Amino acid sequence: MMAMNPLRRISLRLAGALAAGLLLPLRAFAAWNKEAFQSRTAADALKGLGVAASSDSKDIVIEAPQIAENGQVVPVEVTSQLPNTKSIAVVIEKNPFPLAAKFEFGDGALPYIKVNVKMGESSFVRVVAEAGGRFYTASKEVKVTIGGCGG
Amino acid sequence: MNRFAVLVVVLALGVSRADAQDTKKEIEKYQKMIADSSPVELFELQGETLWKKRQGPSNVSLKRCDLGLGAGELKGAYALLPRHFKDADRVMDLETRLLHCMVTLQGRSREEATKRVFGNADTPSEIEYLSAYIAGESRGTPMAPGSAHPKEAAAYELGRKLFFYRAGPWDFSCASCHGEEGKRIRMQDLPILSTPAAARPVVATWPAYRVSNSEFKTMQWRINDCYRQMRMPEPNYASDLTVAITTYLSVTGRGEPYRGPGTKR
Amino acid sequence: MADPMKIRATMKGDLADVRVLMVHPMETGQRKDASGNVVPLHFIQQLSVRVNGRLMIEGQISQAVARNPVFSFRLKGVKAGDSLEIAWLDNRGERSQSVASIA
Amino acid sequence: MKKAFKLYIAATLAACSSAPVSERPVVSEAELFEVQAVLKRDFHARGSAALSRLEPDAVQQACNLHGDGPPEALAKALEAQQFAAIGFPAGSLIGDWKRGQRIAQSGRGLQWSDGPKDVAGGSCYNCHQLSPQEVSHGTLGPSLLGFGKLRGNSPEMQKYTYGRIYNSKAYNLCSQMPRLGHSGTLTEQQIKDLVAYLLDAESPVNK
Repeated sequence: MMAMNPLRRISLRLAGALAAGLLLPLRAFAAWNKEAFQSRTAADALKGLGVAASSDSKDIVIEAPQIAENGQVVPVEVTSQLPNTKSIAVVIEKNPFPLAAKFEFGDGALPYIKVNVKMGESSFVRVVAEAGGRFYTASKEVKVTIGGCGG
Repeated sequence: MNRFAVLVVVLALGVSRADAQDTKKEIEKYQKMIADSSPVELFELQGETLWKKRQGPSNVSLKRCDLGLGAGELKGAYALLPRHFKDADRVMDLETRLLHCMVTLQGRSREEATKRVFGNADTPSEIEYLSAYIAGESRGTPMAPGSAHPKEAAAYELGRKLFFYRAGPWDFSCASCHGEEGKRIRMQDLPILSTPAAARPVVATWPAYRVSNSEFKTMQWRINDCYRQMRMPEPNYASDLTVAITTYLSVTGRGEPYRGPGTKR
Repeated sequence: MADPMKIRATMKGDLADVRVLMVHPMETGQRKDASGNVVPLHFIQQLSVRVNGRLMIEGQISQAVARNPVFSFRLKGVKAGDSLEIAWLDNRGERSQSVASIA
Repeated sequence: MKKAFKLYIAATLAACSSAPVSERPVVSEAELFEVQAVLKRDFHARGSAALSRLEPDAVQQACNLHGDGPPEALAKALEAQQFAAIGFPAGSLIGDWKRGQRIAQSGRGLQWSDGPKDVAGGSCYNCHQLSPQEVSHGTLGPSLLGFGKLRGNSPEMQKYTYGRIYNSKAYNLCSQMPRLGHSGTLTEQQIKDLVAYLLDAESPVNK
């Protein structure tokens, strides 16, 4: 193919860029909740999220392994059956920074999330969901052990 | 060096003596959950890029590398390895064959091509990416490593002897750990690799991504790291010895449809 | 890496199962690299999920999320062919955006 | 006590017989030399792991030649030779069980990845259960839970435990347990600390 004329080359590159999503409008994000994420205790993290009080609820289903062979990758799957759940936060009580993630669901999104988290040691994984202007919570213990030949 | 010990604290006190059986069930549930959400696809994608990338003094890609089914043919090629290659008159596993193509097609020196064959979580090695991609192209194909050619039969026989050969200051052979039913090191179950039933699922899922250190591992690494823990000197990369062991394991586990690259602990 | 994000979105009945794989080291600032010096804090802080440009999910995460993060979401009221866009921003201001159509 | 002690030894020997393996090839002496030649050709030294480690000794030669089941006379002769080389320290063989626990947990020692400053461990938890608290233990070796509580810590039992750790092949020629003292992995004091971890009433193993 003889040298591509510059115009054609530019238009090809534009098409490629569009496909790769580079030309999408730059997405703005709300400020990262520094206070909550940098809290060193679960209680402070919840305060940082504006959670004054929360009641235990069986309508928050946490699927997580009882024993994780190592703390680098611990899959946590959360489903909220509370009507019009607005957000789900995942707090790992014994982590140096307990708040791991918080997701806000607009209409069209189910209150469900699956994410792999890191755990420094065996700990309770606590979930706080906001629904109908009130906060609900549930937790599950995950034990972290040494796997493999530990050598 | 032991990243586990640094990051992971075992709950020393207050753990009720979990019955070993349900501990094992829980670990299996954990392994299934991590396999579902594994980033191993990313390694296959990067491997495809490297397969097509022009490299070396000859400035060509690996697309003309013959993995046994003809130049550039990838579909199902991995499942037929290790096998004998006429051009080199040698039995080769995937990594040995890739190295051969890097040297013969791309004109790279063996020394340069093997400078960094085992990567890490930050920068995986070229051959790890390539292994992920090429292995992925055999998904669904039953493993059928070479065994008819005299050199293939010899490699199998040598591999079998090596599997049971005890050496080094700790007198270990592969069979010391992979020789008896239902045994484990720490929480790690040890398949009896000398029997088809145990070898098949292993052979069908290597090479693999390891979640514990976010690293992609190949068979050459697996053999290398076993010998390290057996307190032996280091095996030469892609040597006849390593290919013989892989031949023995692959032939023992043949017939299983390949379903890797896998995701392991 | 070739593709910093890999999205798979498929309709299951009237729900869309979304799975996204992000390439990111998610450094905690506690780890030392091979030559022994500390690898600084480097992690994705925010991500967003949009369908046909409309915001569906906004997430804020920390370094406690595992390396090469994998997220799963479920969406309703969407159909095959809709354009699904996922974007993230990390603590160094680096960004990534990717688009996939729902299968 | 003497008779019970002997009975105990016989029982343990049976339990620690070499691992039953399947499809193990019968190899001639010539074939062993071929394998050794391949090892010398396809290995290289790295860190503390020198090529000399590939030189087989009489024990390895006997176990490799006879598929871990050497003839009685040969086994007894080699076991006696290994036993004679143990060199038991005088006095009490019970050290500090707290140090012993760390040694039992550590997988370091003689690997090319171990640095000169790394202290060697016994890798005991890789293969054995010892204290009830440690869930992550191996099962290649028998459980040693309550080892001292069951057997007491008579001088004979201290000597047996010390010798078994120092060189397990002195008691059962083709045992899979490494010769931790004989191979230079653990020091005399480290083995005494492991003996304490197994026999001391205060050790969690015996709680």
